[in-house]
Amino acid sequence: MGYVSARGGLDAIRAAESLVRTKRLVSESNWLEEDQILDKLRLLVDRVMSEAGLWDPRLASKAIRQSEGDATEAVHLLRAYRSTLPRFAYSEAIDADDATVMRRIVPAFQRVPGNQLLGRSVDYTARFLERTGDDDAREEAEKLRAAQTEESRDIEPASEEIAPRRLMELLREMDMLVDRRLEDDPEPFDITRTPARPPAPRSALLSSMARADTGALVNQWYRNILGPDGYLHEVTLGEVRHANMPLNVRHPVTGETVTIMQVRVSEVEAIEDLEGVEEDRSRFDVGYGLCFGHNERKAIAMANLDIACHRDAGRTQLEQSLLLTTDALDSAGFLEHLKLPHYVTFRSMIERKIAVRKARQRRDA
Amino acid sequence: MRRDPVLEVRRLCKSFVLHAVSGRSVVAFDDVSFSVAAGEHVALAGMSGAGKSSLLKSIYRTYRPNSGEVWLQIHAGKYVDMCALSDIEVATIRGHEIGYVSQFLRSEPRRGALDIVMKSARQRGMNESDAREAAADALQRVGIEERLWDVYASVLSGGEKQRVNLAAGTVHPPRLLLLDEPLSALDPDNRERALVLISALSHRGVAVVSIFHDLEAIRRLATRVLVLERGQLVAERRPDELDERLAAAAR
Amino acid sequence: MTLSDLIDRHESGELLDEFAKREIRRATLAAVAIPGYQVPFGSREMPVARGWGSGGLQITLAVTHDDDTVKVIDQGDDDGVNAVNLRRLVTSSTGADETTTASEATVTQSRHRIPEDGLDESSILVLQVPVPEPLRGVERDMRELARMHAEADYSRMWVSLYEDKVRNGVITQTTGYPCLVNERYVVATTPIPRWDIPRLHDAPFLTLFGAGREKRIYAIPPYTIVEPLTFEDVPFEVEDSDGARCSLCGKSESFLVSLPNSTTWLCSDTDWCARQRGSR
Amino acid sequence: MRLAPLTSKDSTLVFRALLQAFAFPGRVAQLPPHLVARMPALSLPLLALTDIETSFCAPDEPELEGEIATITSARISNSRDAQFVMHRDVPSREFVIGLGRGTSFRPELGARMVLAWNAPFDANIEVGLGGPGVVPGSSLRVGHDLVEFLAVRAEVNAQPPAGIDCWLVSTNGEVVGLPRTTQIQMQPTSATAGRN
Amino acid sequence: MRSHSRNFAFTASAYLAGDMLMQATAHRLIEVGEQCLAMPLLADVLKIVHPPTVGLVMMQVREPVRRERFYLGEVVVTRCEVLVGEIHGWAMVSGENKEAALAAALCDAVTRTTESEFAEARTAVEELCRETRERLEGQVRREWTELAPTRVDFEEFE
Amino acid sequence: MNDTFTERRYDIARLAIPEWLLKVERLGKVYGPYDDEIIASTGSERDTAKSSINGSVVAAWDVSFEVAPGEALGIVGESGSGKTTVLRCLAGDFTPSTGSATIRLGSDDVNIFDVEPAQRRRLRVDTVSVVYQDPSEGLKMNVTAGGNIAEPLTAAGWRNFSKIRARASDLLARTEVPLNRMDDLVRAFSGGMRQRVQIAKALANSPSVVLFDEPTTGLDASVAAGVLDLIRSLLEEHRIAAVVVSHDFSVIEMLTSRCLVMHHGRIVESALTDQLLEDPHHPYTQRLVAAARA
Repeated sequence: MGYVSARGGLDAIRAAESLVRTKRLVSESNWLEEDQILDKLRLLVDRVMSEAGLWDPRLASKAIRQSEGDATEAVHLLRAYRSTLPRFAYSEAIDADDATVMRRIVPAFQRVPGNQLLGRSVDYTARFLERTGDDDAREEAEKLRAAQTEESRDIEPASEEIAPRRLMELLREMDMLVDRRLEDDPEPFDITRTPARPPAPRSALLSSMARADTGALVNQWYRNILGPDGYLHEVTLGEVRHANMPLNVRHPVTGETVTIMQVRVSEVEAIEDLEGVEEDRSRFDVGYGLCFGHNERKAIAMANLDIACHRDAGRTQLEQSLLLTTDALDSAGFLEHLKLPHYVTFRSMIERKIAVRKARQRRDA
Repeated sequence: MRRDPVLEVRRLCKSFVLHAVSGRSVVAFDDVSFSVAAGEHVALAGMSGAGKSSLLKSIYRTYRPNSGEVWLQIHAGKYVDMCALSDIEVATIRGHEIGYVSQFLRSEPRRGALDIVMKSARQRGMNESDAREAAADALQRVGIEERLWDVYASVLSGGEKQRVNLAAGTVHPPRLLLLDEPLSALDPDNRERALVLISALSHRGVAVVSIFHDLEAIRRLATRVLVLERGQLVAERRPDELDERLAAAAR
Repeated sequence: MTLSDLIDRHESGELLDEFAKREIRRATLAAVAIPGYQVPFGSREMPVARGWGSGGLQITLAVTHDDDTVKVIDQGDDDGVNAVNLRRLVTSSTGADETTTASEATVTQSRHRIPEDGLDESSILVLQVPVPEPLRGVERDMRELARMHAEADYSRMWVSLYEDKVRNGVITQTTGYPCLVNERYVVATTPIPRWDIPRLHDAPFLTLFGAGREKRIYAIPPYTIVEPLTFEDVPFEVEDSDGARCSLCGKSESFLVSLPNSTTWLCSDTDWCARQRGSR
Repeated sequence: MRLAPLTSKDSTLVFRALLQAFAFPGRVAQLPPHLVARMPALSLPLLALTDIETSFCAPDEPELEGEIATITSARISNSRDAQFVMHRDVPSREFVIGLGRGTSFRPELGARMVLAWNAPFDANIEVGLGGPGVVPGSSLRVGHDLVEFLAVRAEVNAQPPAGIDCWLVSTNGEVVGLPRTTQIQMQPTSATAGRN
Repeated sequence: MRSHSRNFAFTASAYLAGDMLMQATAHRLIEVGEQCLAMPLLADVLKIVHPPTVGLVMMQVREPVRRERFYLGEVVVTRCEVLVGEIHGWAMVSGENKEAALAAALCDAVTRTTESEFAEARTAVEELCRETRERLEGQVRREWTELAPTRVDFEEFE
Repeated sequence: MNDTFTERRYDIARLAIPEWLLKVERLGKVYGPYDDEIIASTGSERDTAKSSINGSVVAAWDVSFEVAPGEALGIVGESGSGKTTVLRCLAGDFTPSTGSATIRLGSDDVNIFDVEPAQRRRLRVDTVSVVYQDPSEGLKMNVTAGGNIAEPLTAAGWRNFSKIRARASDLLARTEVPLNRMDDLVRAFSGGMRQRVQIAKALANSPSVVLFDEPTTGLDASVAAGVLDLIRSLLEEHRIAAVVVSHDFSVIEMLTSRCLVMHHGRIVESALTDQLLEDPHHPYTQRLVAAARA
């Protein structure tokens, strides 16, 4: 009999686990320090935090190390950990204007109040692969460090430079904007407590996109430009920012607002040239993107999709796509579950195929 | 002693406002009154354009008269004024009480002769099987062969169509029959059959108002002749009093 | 005394915080009160991937305590790799005992099967659900799907069954056969074979369905009418094994799976099979 | 304080009793005796199920209401918006009519009600039960005080799937579930018993 | 020349709310916390109400287009609540750090004590806050020193 | 002659007029804000449906009529006259701004504008059917002809496969769709055949009201004639109260006995169909008829 019992499942699982762990911990290279990941893989850490919807750079670094650099796996580790934690509070409603910029680009105008601030960016650098050897790199690093310490005194920033007025406000003053400011102040939708399904409020959409998979969001944007269901067109960016945003909570004893920490965010305003039949052709509208960490790609896609979804107004299923198909873990997990045993279902499928054949024979007879 | 009329037309007027021609008003007929009793056959005579057809259409209410009344007996001693009825009431009365046979059969495509005649009989209150029998009988009377009964009326000849039309107008005879040149396309044999049929209806008490273009039909069928001239009712004649001039003009 | 002395470093080992459990419990109670209705809940991420039983696991963790005895199976097999993994998670975080015998279990979590026997009024069956929406095949727009459930408007589902029967001569739905629960809601029975469907009708046990990825919980209470959607004159058919027998226990009255390109058949419920062999 | 926070295990045990009660409507389930000995049984369901994300009210037990809010952080709300409603005395018709029932799109938003049950003292009326979870022929004995409530319950549950779900909780911790799908047949009274 | 009309202290206050205690570095918090704990009396009247616990704060943001609030995501924090005599102390610090949270809660309570016995502790905590503010301001300045050259400079025009 | 008549009074007969089954009262549909003044700034006399005051479009206003069982009422007008708006409101596809539409169901009167969306959809299953100009609006193209008919049947509770098939084949036979096409996808059908399937589907649950929206527009003339003939005979057979919307007088003439003429959202004339054709009163109607006769 050809059948070999698949017993000992537990042993096999343990052996596989141990293999992964050993290979990760025991190898020729040095132990990878958390600080190194935080420092040298800063953008990966940021991306993992934003897709996990969880800010904690140290935990994210641990997750990246444990996942051996698999960003989606790292997101999974963070999210599963998050499930074990209680939620203490909601922060104060933090005004996006309270952030201080580290980078700020305004493509819509040549010069703007507060200036264009390139910051830490490779956008304007030729993408040459540096093939420097480890020793040379270390040497260069030492030189740079020495040069840094020679710097004399620090410069004080002006407030309009680290907290510049946003272009949106300037357009508003020019009466160039459709005014969509709310009169009431609805409670935000909490996608971690109630699954968001269409029709959902905009706050649900913004939250979903803020923690969406970067690739999924970029793809969603691009497929709407070039794909079969083009809902949107290119926008002009009003603001692209990388900034520090305070996390403020209310002190339960004193009732005062207390800053706990600064969270880095990417923020984008997408200016839409309205041209729909029922839209105000004489004005612009704006889409908004904001996510944890430095991830301009994601914030730009988010801002563009925010205004696209507003303009779509439920005509297509864009909202459903954004709410339900952009989460890194939903899609990846479901895809990976195909690896699980499916022999019961497969057996049932084979049985129906035979039944269809029999039915055909009966009919043809 | 006068019998109660089946139809009494009182002071009926009809003119058309032509909006396309700067609202010009054209009078069809004016202040026409007459009555028709059961079994009476009133023929309208007059030159072309005198208003004969307009009068007939106004009685049937295909035209909407400007003023006047058209009283029609519905049950013994009970009447309605066709001019005062709503559209839906007119539609109901037409189906039940009035047969209208025009020169042309406006046939619906893909509808058999028997079906057309049956529909009239059904509208006049017959049940399905009686209507079928009555329709067959009516078609036989106007000389439509059985093989043509299921043929779509639209493909019949002009004469055949006219006979189907006549059968539909006379089946399960209505109280009032309006005839507008119903014999114009008939060959002599069929014409004779039709004349016999119409005459028989009068004998059965149907009130008839007709327009014929030939004197012979009028003489054979009519009990009275009303003469119209430029929309006015100018004279009433016995059929044998009709002069050739009038008859010729009508032709 | 230092700060360190004042700090409790004990880690609970819980996979879900207490608030998450409460939320899952509230959704579960609503699901039992409205049989077949898919109750939305704020599904948390688990240490297993979406699609690997994260929904079933959340329910199991929310209902189980250390006096319980749990059984976990995948494809009917207590030793399937996924079953083993989930069982360790459940027992280590809840302190519950484990068993492979359905009649001993107070909570049974399963993927793709209902145990052949042993479930009774004291059992809770938790089924892992990959796709909870039974109407997904006939409608893609979720707004419309919500409306169809709200109005019990299932005519398009019936049309698809009609079309299936017309085109193929039989209804070709394989597993997860759609059922009408309590004469009100059509549910996806998760990919259990049709073989298991009759056991949901008027069952003595409570069945809870957890869809983690789609964030839905639904339930079939005990003693509830569960009708597989089929026409009055088209009998519902379970999988036909054409008289095949299990190569291990020799029985033909359980759900059998075969090896590829072979006439060898085996019980999918391994524990049932073992008991048959034991009693022989 | 008469109430205290439930441990993780105790919350689970209370929940299991409530789940059992909903799964088998009309059948008596038992709340954990060690908890019933320490605090009012009526308050256990709320202590076990509510938290910062839920709203509740207990209008005729203001003291317990306050304690529950403090312990679980649940919001005290008006009865229309309350997800959980605790009531010691049989509530008035107006009160029950005014509870949230959810909608056909969101039936789960209907209120869950915890009502004191005086079964042991005045339970001489037998009502027949039907619906999911009920073995055919099952019945429940209730007191006169509940008869009118059951009629109002039928009224607010007349447009399924919207409706309200109840637990009847006795002082010694017995709990009977009456989810909205449970049909209650008033047994013929003696005056009409002779017919048919 | 660019005019620096507003000084940094003003701008810093716009986004640094509260007394800086929660933003002190973990090791300094612990240092000061231990210092306080070592003081006579304080350890005796310290009572832990809620032991330091790791949990989440949902970050709520008001976006500028519609002035609408939404949830950006959660932040890992450690929270603690203590009593120093009758004085409540509360803390929430970033990340997982139970000692720092406990120390911060202790320091928080200390700032509201009035007893002369705790004067020394109060001074230590106030010093910690001052130092933290300086550190944060210095950090912004240092960052800006690096960033300022990346401004795109245009020719001035009047 | 005239004076020979004695003026006499007749006893007025009471007519057995069929009672209405569908009654529409003061139906209005306005896109944009409106008040009396804005409404008054539109209509046939103003020669526009769009208000010069605020740009609101008064697609239909003050539309009232009744239809009896077995009766077909026509609504004729050019495109943009509001006739389709009226029909879509009755079908539940559009929400009217004002007015009522009452259907007599047994002894109950139901205002279809007033009922819950769920009940309105249920009415669409077995009481009010619609035949759209474009069959793809009323049919599922990737479903067989039989399956399309099975949809309203199963919605009405039919659960017997053979009976559903039998009913579907009856209806298809009645609408002259060859039975050997019953199990073909509607997508594979010609326009005329699709329209026949749509009609068969509309009749599946023997509705008391059927709304036809340009049922033959877009079909070849010969195909259109066949479809018209089919509709006519079905209307006669089933005692349906029908509303037929068309810009085509030949359709209206063939199917209806009474007719409304709409222009810029208003009813400008209502009459028996033969009256409208032979003796139109309103300038707009005269123009329409003249154009149709040309």
